[in-house]
Amino acid sequence: MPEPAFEIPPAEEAARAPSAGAGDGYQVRLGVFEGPLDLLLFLIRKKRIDIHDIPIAAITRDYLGYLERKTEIDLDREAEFLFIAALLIYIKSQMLLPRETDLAEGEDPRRILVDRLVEYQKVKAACALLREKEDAQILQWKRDFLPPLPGGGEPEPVELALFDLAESFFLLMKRRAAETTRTIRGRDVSVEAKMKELVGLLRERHMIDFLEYFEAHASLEEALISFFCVLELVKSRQAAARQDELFRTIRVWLRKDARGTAAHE
Amino acid sequence: MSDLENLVEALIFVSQEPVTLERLQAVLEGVPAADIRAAVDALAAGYEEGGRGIHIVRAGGGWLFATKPAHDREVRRLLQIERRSRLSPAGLETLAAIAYRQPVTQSEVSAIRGVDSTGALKTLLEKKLVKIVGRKKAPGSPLVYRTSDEFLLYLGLDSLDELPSEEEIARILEEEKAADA
Amino acid sequence: MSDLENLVEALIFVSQEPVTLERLQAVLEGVPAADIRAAVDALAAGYEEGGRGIHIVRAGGGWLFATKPAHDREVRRLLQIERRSRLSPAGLETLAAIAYRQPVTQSEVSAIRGVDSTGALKTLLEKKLVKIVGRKKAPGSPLVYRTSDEFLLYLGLDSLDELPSEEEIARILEEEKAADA
Repeated sequence: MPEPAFEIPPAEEAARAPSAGAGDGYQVRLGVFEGPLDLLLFLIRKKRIDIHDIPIAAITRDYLGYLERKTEIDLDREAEFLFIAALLIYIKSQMLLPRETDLAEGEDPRRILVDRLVEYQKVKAACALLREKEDAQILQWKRDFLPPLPGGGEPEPVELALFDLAESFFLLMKRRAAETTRTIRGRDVSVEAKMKELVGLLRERHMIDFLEYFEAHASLEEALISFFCVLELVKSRQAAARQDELFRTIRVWLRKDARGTAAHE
Repeated sequence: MSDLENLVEALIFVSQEPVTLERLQAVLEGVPAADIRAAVDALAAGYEEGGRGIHIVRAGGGWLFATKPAHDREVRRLLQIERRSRLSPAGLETLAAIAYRQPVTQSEVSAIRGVDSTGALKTLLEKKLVKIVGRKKAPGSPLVYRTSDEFLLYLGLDSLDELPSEEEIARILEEEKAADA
Repeated sequence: MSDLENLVEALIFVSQEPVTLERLQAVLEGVPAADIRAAVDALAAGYEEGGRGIHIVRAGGGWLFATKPAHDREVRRLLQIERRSRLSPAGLETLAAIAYRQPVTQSEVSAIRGVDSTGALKTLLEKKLVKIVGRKKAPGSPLVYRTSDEFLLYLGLDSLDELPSEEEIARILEEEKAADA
């Protein structure tokens, strides 16, 4: 077995391949690469090669060496890595074909790969810049609710929320159905008891995260009942519910004018 | 502060989305655009100087209020939110490919990245950072994607013109090359 | 403004519920209540004097920002403009049901959505996003609805064929692959 055709510099080593095996030496995790193009760029950079003039035989060897040392990739990703491997081998074979005249630049068999690499390299560089912007924005909090208007009372998201609620519920049910193939034995819960519990919780906590509350239930039946309790409270205008975005959580709180009476219902 | 500044302050404050100059003009019938612009600028400058807790930021073609970055930790503690998660590398890469090549199809994005991008695209759709804008006239009539207004807000861009330019990208690549040498 | 005032300003701004002194104390660990109170008072006084567009009001045992009553008229006008440019989730859902099932009757839409959709349908008619195209040959001869040309315009689509198919939506939303973004 010849020496491996590549070595990973220490800095990259830490960044690129975090899992070091205990006794069996060094394990390369292909998973740290976003894809085959990412791996190729890494190899090209490491060799300090001009991307427009890739020594295709050497890079193909490195690339295949990497694939052989893979420890964990799933089948889908494997196909993507193998596709580029096939492309590399194809280009290599094209380069070896005897030709009568020198190739014009446009006919360089490497062109198809180089164009993709250049494009991908740009996207990756743009990512670095966009990440900086993301990091700056993520620290600044924008308001996602309507502030109180003078004499305007509460903002009226109620009707809106009811539908959002139903939609989220649908999604939840679906998820739940997918998750629970096991049979769940629920204890008997009455609507009245659940209602009392919910109102008590709302009074105590001021506002609850409905999805959290929903998920906390042991059985589907109990969760269902709690959902209908929320619907009932909203419908009877004792509570308000609001979802700011699809798939986001729903906040439920008692309406101010109902805080005194809700408990007695 | 002038009356116009006060008014503009109230309007930018109350809106849930960036308030554009056009919208301010529509509300403040008859006030010249230049005056409105000057009022916003004066207002924004007032918040920027002398250390304040909030400020006016420009994004998505308009203005809106946001807390200053310095207070992130306390704001999260108040709202009881863990550190906000950034996009994954795959998500960001997919978003960048869409931003620079829009309008694009899923398979075009996947081709640029060299990996299937369906999952990442779904997450971006859910986060409303990208949107479906129609179909491409091509075999199979694939769906076509673009970045959304939310995308501009998410990255604090005024418009797509503010995406990092070719020159900036080239500079990053040069720096990388220099670092390797 | 003092650092504490800035911080309090950011916290009151970002909270939907009135922020109580207790809440502020919990967030600002170790800062004496008296200091926090003084900071809020100074902040509130600053907004009250010198005519500003917004101010800090006392409500529900805490503080929150609100626009000043003087600007009520313009604030409402702005919100109306914003509202006009947006569709409620209910409206959107009803519209989706019509778009994918057209031609449909009101009761068919209500059945799909599981809720009475008369109100939402009326709004969509007013916004001219849907239109009545005739009556169904069925008991009671109910009206039949379709989406309008404005609907396509609103979505930026050329034709109904450009709507994502149900299979495509399902594929996007139910992608089982670990969402990698």
